[in-house]
Amino acid sequence: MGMKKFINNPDNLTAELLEGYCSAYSNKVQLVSDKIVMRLKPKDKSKVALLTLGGAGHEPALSGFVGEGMLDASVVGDIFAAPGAPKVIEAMRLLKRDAGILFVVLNHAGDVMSGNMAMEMAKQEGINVKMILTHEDIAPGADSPIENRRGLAGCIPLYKVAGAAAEAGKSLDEVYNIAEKFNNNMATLAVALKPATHPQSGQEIFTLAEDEMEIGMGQHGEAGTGRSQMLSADETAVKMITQLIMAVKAKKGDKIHLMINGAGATTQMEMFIVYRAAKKYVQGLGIKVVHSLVGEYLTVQEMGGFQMFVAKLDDELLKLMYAPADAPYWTVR
Amino acid sequence: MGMKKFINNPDNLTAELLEGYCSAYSNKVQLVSDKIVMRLKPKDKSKVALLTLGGAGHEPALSGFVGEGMLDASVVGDIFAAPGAPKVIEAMRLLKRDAGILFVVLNHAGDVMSGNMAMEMAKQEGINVKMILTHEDIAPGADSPIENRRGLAGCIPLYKVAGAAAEAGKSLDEVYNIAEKFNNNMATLAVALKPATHPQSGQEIFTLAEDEMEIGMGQHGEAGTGRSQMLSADETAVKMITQLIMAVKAKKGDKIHLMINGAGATTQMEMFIVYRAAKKYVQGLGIKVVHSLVGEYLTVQEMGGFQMFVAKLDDELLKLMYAPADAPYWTVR
Amino acid sequence: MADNIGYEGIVKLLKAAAEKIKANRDYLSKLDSATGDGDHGTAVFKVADAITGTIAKDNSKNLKILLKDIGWAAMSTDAGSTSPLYGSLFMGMSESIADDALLDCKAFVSMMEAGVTKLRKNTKAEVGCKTMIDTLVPAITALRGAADSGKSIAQALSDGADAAVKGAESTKEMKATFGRAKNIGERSIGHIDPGATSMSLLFVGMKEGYQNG
Amino acid sequence: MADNIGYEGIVKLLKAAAEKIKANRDYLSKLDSATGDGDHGTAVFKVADAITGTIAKDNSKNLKILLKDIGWAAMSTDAGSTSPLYGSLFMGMSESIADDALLDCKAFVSMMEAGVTKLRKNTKAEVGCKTMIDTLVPAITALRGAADSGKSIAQALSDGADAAVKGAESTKEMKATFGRAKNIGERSIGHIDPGATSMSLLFVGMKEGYQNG
Ligand SMILES: Nc1ncnc2c1ncn2[C@@H]1O[C@H](COP(=O)(O)OP(=O)(O)O)[C@@H](O)[C@H]1O
Ligand SMILES: Nc1ncnc2c1ncn2[C@@H]1O[C@H](COP(=O)(O)OP(=O)(O)O)[C@@H](O)[C@H]1O
Ligand SMILES: [Mg+2]
Ligand SMILES: [Mg+2]
Ligand SMILES: [Mg+2]
Ligand SMILES: [Mg+2]
Repeated sequence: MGMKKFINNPDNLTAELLEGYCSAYSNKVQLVSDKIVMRLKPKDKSKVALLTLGGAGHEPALSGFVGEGMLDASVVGDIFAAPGAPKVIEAMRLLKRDAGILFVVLNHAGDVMSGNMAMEMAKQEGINVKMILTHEDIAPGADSPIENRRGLAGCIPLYKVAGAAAEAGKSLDEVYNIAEKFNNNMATLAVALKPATHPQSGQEIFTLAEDEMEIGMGQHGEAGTGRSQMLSADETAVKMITQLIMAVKAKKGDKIHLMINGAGATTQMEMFIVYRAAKKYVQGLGIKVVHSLVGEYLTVQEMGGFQMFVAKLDDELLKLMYAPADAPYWTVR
Repeated sequence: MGMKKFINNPDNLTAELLEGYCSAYSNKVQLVSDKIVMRLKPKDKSKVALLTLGGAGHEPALSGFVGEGMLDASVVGDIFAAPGAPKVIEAMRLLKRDAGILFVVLNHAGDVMSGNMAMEMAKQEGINVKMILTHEDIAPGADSPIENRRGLAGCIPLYKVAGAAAEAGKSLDEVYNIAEKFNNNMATLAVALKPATHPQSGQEIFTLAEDEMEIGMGQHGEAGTGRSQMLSADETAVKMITQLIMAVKAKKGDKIHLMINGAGATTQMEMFIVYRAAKKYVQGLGIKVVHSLVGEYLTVQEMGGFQMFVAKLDDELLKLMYAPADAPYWTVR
Repeated sequence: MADNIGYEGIVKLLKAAAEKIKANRDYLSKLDSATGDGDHGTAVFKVADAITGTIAKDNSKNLKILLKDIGWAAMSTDAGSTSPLYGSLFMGMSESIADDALLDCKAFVSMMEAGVTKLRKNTKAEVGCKTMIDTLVPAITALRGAADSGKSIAQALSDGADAAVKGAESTKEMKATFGRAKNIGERSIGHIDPGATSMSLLFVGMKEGYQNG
Repeated sequence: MADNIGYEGIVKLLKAAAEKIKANRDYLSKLDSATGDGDHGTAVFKVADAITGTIAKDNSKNLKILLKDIGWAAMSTDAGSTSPLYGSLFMGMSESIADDALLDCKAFVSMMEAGVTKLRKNTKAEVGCKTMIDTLVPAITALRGAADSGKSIAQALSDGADAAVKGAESTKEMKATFGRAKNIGERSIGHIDPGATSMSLLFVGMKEGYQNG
């Protein structure tokens, strides 16, 4: 096995990772029932709770965003693999409240199946929960049916606005509507340069030639159809931002959030260079970048590449984006 | 050139990176005179200012930590290369105040030379500034003379405690003494698995065999003398933490800060697994981990590996560590 | 001798099927590397482990309960698409039978059908979409045909396994329209679907378990 | 013809030296890859660029000012250890001469000595530490020897260049005790020091600039 990683028994990866994470940030989060990461100090039961689910191996996502003003809990599966419905319903029971739960699911087959099953069980048990599906990948085309569009890093700023709305005491319908507004005005495009190694199988999750890159790569190295020769940072940025701006239909005078999310091995230096070019392009259209993030939020192990994310923001969303938060990997004073 | 990175003209790397960084976080930092990153809202002149210098290519370090409660400014050189004294003295002039400036320099030949020259000029100009040198690398041995011990990621938590002390209105001598206390009770050890590519020369900055790792690697791939076969995460962690605990002479009942700083390509998953093992070992000695950080703070492009950092904390330092901060890459509520 | 199968018989089938799947872990992950994310072997291994683990610690000796517990355990494996799909197969089987079920060939086939029906509630995939449905539909059709023409359980399992294997092979020429493989579109053609393959191993394992039992 | 050198002459020497260094950019980085961080070529290229750039835009026609400006520009290149070391060499040269300097061989050598003295204020490195000091010390000694024995500036530059080259080569067998190369200890043996090499190119370039001037 040619894999060079700091791991022990590959079967214990997720357990060890969650133990490490929750103990490193024991002032903010706690591990409940093996696979559920919860806020250390739960929010008041009168407020809507925010729940998500997803595979591990994308750190700091998703559990890195459990905390005041963001998620109340995340249910973690195995590496790149959704958790089963039983754990999800367990988390729903823990969060159960009259105010209700907003349940954020990223559009990946396994996540959606577990999510749907858990929703069915919740209904039977009388748990008040509404599900929202993120599907902002525009690689298959922005007009492509929802089931073809993956949920990528956009979930994370979505947790932020929904979490802030919940923290502000809004009702489940209100929080849902805010999240849906964000959801319907966001778009992501990923680009890959170098593969990651699956930490359990030891295999590279895709291959790219020495001079190739791929725009439209999925979250786990699922190849898309956008292979091309390596482009410069500026060319890559402009190619991606053009499509993203079209997808969210932003126009002169609009305000956007712009995020560059590193896949793992791509440096922040590169991300800033790309960010710079994308922002310049956007400003050239008379669109204002009013909130930005550059860093690793949702990674794919040590894959080389990044996701570029755009969301149109109105004043309500912008305010929620800047509202206080205290998750291990997203803190706002 | 076999390098696969999102860049444009390699000569413009630092300029583009700083433009991107300061524009992404324009609510917190600003770029002054090309290479000086300063707080957007300067702190009151009655308080001690904190200044640092260093090469680029280690993002988010060092400029990522300019902000309320941390650095007032950082002077940036080129990739892996210290800025020259002229820029440093310029920054000192900008920060000049009766309360004084604490100037943090990492022990690398170029940084120290520029730092010393700038100090000499400052003296001639009557600028009140005290220099502190970080040198916490224990690869050459914890008892090895200071000039042999490199300044690694330990500067970043040092900015935190010194910055918090300055923000609290302490005098230059007090801030200096607090920083020195931290400085004299910290230790770092780095391990490397995979080389980074120098983004200007396109060359790998070192080579390691397929099954080799190296404990004691420097910040720019300067090889040390600790090559060995790949070890498991737990073995690596225990080997490193043992030396670090000895270096800081921590004993039963002591409190420490424990940081795992990713080099670039090593995943947070791995860092959490390593953190877990190190913490377990420390706890076994009856030592308490009272503050932790796991993430990328000072990177070496896309190098695979991490730095493990330990600092003994007393109550004063612990309080400063948890004090509010608002830098782009270190925020405390 | 009455051609019936009950708790002990099903346990034998499932144990053999689980072992069959476990033995093909790496092969299945390799198939998934070509069209998906390379983890189907790991995923379905965990499901197989859930089957044998649940059998090992079952005290009920009640087929309905055993199948429900297997379904729940399979669902709990955190194995992406695989856990809900396999999990609901067993849940559906459990829900369709009585507590003290002793099944003749027709009843056995009905139980399998109920499992597949429940599994299909998770997905809109049809035959031709390059998923495990391409194995399940012909396998169940063969089982039903055998039962309706009065064949033995052994013969039905054999017919089912043959159809399952053919079904899995048929995915090779298909273009994926479901699951991760859909993302690579045309490039999925020429690769056998991993989920269809693991599902065919389940049927082959059951057949062999019955024969060797 | 008086054996003197002034503004125009020094400009000629420095231009040639800068070109020499620029032409060896990749070679110098390669040397640094073996023992350091692989950027000395880039670093010293920038210093060379600072030299030619400052010369190009100099209006003073005053050697003292020119050398000071070169020193400041070299220091401003953000090139790790190289900018302060090269920068202070020129600063030291400037500080040692008068505004309207026209230098005979001895005065020229004194100016060079002053530069080296200033450079050495940055570092405790001595001969044998595998740094640019291993080039500078023998080069300056040769210059001084030539001047003291009444040789011409041309001859002094030629002696200095020869000694510089030999000094740089001598670093090959040394174990580094300064700079980044120190970190690899014994493994530095067998590699020529990049800074010693670039410094020898400066002396060779000056010699050639004088000869061809
Ligand atoms: N929507 C779906 N409907 C039917 N089968 C599916 C669907 N999605 C995936 N599959 C099956 O699951 C298999 C992949 O399983 P696995 O690799 O464990 O899951 P994941 O895609 O989450 O990594 C596919 O080969 C396919 O047979
Ligand atoms: N402390 C020192 N004293 C003298 N020369 C030094 C010292 N440190 C480095 N050098 C010289 O600088 C050269 C390296 O320059 P360069 O690669 O540009 O700097 P850096 O080490 O900062 O990358 C070395 O080969 C050596 O000759
Ligand atoms: Mg998967
Ligand atoms: Mg350097
Ligand atoms: Mg898979
Ligand atoms: Mg160097």
